Amino acid sequence: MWAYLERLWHRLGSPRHFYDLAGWWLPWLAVSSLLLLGVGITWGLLFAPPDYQQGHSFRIIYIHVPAASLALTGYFAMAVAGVVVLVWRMKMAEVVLQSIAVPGAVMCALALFTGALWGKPTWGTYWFWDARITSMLILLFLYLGVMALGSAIASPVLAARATAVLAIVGAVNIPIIKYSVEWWNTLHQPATFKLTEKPAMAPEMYWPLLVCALGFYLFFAFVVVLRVRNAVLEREAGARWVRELAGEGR
Amino acid sequence: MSANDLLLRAEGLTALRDERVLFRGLSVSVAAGEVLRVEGPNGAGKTTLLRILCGLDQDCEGRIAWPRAEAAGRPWREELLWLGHLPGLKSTLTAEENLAWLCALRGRAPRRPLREALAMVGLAGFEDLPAGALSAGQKRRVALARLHLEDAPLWVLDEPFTAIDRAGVEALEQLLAAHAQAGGAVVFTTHHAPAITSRSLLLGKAA
Amino acid sequence: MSANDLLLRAEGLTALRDERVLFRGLSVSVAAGEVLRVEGPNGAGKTTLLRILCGLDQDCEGRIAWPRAEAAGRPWREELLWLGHLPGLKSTLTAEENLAWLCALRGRAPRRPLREALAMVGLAGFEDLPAGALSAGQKRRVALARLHLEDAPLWVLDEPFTAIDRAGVEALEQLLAAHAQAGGAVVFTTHHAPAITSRSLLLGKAA
Amino acid sequence: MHPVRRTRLLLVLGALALVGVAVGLTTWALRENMNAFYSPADVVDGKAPVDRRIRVGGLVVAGSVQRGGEGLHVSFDLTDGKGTFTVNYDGILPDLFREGQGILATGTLAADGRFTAEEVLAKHDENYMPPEIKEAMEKGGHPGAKAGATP
Amino acid sequence: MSAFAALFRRDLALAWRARGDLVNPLGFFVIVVSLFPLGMSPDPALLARIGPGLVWVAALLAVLLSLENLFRSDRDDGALEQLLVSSAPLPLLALARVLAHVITVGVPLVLVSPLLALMLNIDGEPFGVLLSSLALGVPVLCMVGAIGAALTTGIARGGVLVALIVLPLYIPVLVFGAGAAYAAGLGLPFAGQLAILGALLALSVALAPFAIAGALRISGSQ
Amino acid sequence: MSAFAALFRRDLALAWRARGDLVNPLGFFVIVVSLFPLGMSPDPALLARIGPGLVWVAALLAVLLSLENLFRSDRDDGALEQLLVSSAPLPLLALARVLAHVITVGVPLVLVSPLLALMLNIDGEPFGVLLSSLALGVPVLCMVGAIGAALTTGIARGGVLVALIVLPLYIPVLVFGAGAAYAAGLGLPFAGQLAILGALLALSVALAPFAIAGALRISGSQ
Ligand code: HEM
Ligand SMILES: Nc1ncnc2c1ncn2[C@@H]1O[C@H](COP(=O)(O)OP(=O)(O)OP(=O)(O)O)[C@@H](O)[C@H]1O
Ligand SMILES: Nc1ncnc2c1ncn2[C@@H]1O[C@H](COP(=O)(O)OP(=O)(O)OP(=O)(O)O)[C@@H](O)[C@H]1O
Ligand SMILES: [Mg+2]
Ligand SMILES: [Mg+2]
Repeated sequence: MWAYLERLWHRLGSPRHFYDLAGWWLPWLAVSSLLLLGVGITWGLLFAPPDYQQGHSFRIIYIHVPAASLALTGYFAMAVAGVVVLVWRMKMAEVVLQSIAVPGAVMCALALFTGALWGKPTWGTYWFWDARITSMLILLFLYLGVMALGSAIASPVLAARATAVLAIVGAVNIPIIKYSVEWWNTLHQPATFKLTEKPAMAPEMYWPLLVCALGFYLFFAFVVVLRVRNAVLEREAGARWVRELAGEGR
Repeated sequence: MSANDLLLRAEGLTALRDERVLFRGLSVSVAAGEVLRVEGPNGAGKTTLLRILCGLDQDCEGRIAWPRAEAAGRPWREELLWLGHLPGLKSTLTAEENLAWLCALRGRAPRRPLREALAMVGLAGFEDLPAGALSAGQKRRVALARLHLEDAPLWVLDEPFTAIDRAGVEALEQLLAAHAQAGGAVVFTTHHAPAITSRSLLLGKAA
Repeated sequence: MSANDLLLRAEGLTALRDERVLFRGLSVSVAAGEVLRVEGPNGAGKTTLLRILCGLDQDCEGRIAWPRAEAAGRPWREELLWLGHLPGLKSTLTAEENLAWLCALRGRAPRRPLREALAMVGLAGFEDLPAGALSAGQKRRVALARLHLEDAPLWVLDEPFTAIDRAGVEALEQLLAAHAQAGGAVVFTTHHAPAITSRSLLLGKAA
Repeated sequence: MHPVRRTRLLLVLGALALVGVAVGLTTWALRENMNAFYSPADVVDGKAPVDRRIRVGGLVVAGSVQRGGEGLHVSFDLTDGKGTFTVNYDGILPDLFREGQGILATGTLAADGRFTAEEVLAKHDENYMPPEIKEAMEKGGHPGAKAGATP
Repeated sequence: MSAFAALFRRDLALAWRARGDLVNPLGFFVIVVSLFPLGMSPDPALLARIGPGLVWVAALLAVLLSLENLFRSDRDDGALEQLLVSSAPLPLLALARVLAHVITVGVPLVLVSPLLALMLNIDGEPFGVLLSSLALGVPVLCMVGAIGAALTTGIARGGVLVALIVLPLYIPVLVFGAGAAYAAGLGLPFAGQLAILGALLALSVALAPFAIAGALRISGSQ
Repeated sequence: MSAFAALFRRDLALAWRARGDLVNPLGFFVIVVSLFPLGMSPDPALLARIGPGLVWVAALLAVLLSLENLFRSDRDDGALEQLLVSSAPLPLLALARVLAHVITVGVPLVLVSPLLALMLNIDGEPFGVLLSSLALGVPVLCMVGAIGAALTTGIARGGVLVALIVLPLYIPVLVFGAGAAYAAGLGLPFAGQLAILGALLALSVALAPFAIAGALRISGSQ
């Protein structure tokens, strides 16, 4: 088991093997994510019951929560990849780090947008400077900073290392976003889903949410893997296996 | 050559720039007493190689070891003195002040008074002029004065003769030779043809 | 030598820097067909003199006249091509794009296609690389390609051989000689000892 | 130890000590009131400052909402179980504003104890359920089920 | 330790040699604060209310502008290379560099802010709180900003990129700094905000040197 | 004319080559505007009132930051020397340089400002007036700022000095620009302010190139 994991790790670490492996995953990711998204969203939007307080407007949850969660997870993953880049100098981590930035920023923007949209009917305002919302806006800016820095440096190796530093420094923001609703008296609601307790939500409402969230995660993984594969091809353009691949294509 | 004499050993160095291979799987080692000249036409990768050896360019593959420093439990950077294209002088500080902070980075007292070193490179009388007011050659001479002050065994010099006049070139050649004789080592590049080289490393034919 | 052959005549040039006199009452004239080498040790004032002749340094006394340009009613800057220590290339533009804008400053079409000039200075294949990615010598070569492109009669070159490899130095020497032969003139400095000088101007003994 | 190694060690130890200081200060600060937020009990006990823009939060007391006078004027009582006071507001209330619901109001407390809100936001909680279940819960009073709004 | 002292002394000497430049961030600070009344309505009540926020934003921008040259001049003249090949621990050298910057840029900003506060009619307790929040916060701005400056020194036109990278990290400092003064102005408790600023200061002094050192090694390779 | 076109084309190409950098002043602009609600009280009514002033000050600072590199990079790589020895009239070359800057930095700023105005709840007539005042004023800021940038290129640490030289010249532009939008917000006449901005634009395009050329010759001697 351990030996298998170690072998997998090494194969993932090599661009060429990653390319092949990821090529295998892609169709599975695409099909399963689209399936789950389709089921989850129709279930959530059409069949889940309305909320006793918010009525139908609560259905934004099926986009808002997965997007917000992915924005946080994406940045966290970027910071982890950053540590791997700086400590172990792993090539694949460099590519992964930079491939997450754009989809992560999109998710962050989506969470902000749906949150603002949702805020009007529930709170009575689109925007409010509370700790959760402000720190989420900062997260978007951090994503933009990572993207700008990465594109300003020509050498891919150095670009990855520089963005790794920024991603790690910015990661202090993640626990702040996550726990702001507990530490401060925010307008944003506290967590509905906790690890230790039953969710404060009726099952017929949270099952579609779980399906949606899983669909979002898989779709995100799909996009990231696709971007990683493209970036690998671009970076290894000089390598023999890529040239052979290109020859095959012709 | 005993292992203890090996200052620097680099193996499997590969540098790609813009998809062009400057060198692949290059191995270099420098032992005490050697003067190694890195040769090659413009764009061959001489500067790149020197910067990689000094740990200044991380955009490469390969292993670099400093056997003697490792054996002695010293940080390898203590063994190294690097002079690149840019002399590293702050233009508003005087020549003497510049030498003071540059030498202090090594954390050990300089081998002789700073003014003496300045005089040795022909800058007596220019000690208190801001470095920005010096001519191109004078600036390089200030940087070269560090060779008289610091006690690193390995000197890595990128085109040290640039902008130096004929008398200065001669003096510098003698200095390099003397340093090697005294158990140090020099790695350098130049497009002149000095007589002091003990070994040459020829890089590709780029430009 | 007819008055028409006199490209540049400077009289009574005096430059003081930090209360030191670099030169006082210096007169220089450059006629068509001449290769004038400004000589002197580091810090003698060679760069200063060249910049003064080109109107780049306004901190001096004296008169500078351009007899031929004046006679022809042309702006004197049309007669001049200046290459200083810095090659004047934008690092994000390619070699070819850099030549394009530099040559266009003269307002006349270049003498030959830009790529041809780049090939002549040994940069075939490097036309589309951003200038920032070139080596020190390659950058200078791009700047020197202008000598093949522009048609100014007077070239003023400050240490043009710096960072150029041996083959490059030879080619450049021939180019300067040919330019003088064809009725142009060159004023330059160098610490090498080229065989092409027709006249020397020795500046003081500073450093 | 080689002097450079020693310096490096001291550097890391110093950094760790400072991180400790940071953690201590943060935990202390989190116990402080940092966003000018006061509960109805604070208001009643006179802990909330007068004539300042402050934020108050609590539950709207059932049956206390009075619309009237001219225009959009509305007043209602706000409670947290330990104290109750009246909020006055001119403006459109959010859709989710209901009796028994948690709200967050920004406004000023006058010296006579009258609170005038500039903004009333519905602070809704983390519980989601279909209306039928809510009704059933209220009728049956399930002992295990979580009660409605507790801000 | 002697490399630390040498670099620190060098930077103080550089600042002293160009002491005219020391006035620059200060001048900027003062001018920006006086710009706002011009750009907005010059209504004293309004100004007094937004005063602390104004001073804080202006201080932040002044620090931001001063960052541009923090490592770039060292890179342009080759001094950065010499720092990178030094055997002294690089985080220590980074700390010396930033400490000198705090002393030559940050401290004067804090010292001149009472004047601006008086200009904007801030006095009493809010005055004291504004000053203490700046005293704690401006060094944080310098430390954090130095990370951004170090990351962008290798890039040709880094000027505005620093701002883009550093501003998100500045927002918490601004929120707590200006928040403390604002709360004091309303007679509300402010100790929590100041404590958080103190925590940010400790954290940034502890960790920023390592981040700066890492960033410099990367920028040096470019 | 061909030297003018060549330099203009060169600068557009430079901007395009580093087109990521084009976003920087924009990002700065957007971030600064969103900083203020954080630093001050996030009170919508207050924000709407000071909105036009905010947008104007932020635009001014964005232009200011972008000036740093206007001629400095040309000086650092020797391109400035080549401009100075060119036989084309230097004011013409200066005009080309600044025009390219207006197009690559100024125009995007003006184009993105509607978004910020909406963020700050500015609409109706003040919205239109704010945009026209920016469209007239930002080019003035670029032209005038270029004079300061040219004067300080010869100086090592010019960064904040530019700001110091240029800000006083910016004040009239700011007063009339923000004033127009503010007046429109109060339903007062604003055509006079816009006309003055137009006059400033004409004046700066007419005279700035000569001032810049003179300043560059001086900076080049240093
Ligand atoms: C612009 C405004 C908003 C922003 C930036 C925002 C941001 C976030 C973030 C960052 C999370 C955390 C996701 C995670 O922990 O994985 C979250 C969760 C959530 N948000 Fe929002 N939100 C906004 C508005 C709203 C509104 C108006 C509502 C509805 C009243 C809402 C309801 C929720 C819910 C139900 C969750 C899931 C809580 C849980 O993790 O248990 N949000 N939001
Ligand atoms: N800006 C300045 N301020 C003060 N002194 C200066 C300035 N520029 C040059 N000098 C002084 O003028 C002298 C001549 O400098 P210049 O650069 O002309 O010498 P050079 O002959 O070109 O020397 P090199 O062979 O080293 O290039 C130097 O000694 C220098 O100290
Ligand atoms: N940052 C970079 N990005 C891309 N390519 C680069 C970079 N730096 C150097 N190169 C390329 O690497 C090659 C070698 O450059 P290097 O400076 O090492 O040459 P060199 O041998 O020192 O030449 P010279 O004799 O001209 O100094 C050059 O052809 C250049 O195009
Ligand atoms: Mg080289
Ligand atoms: Mg010279």
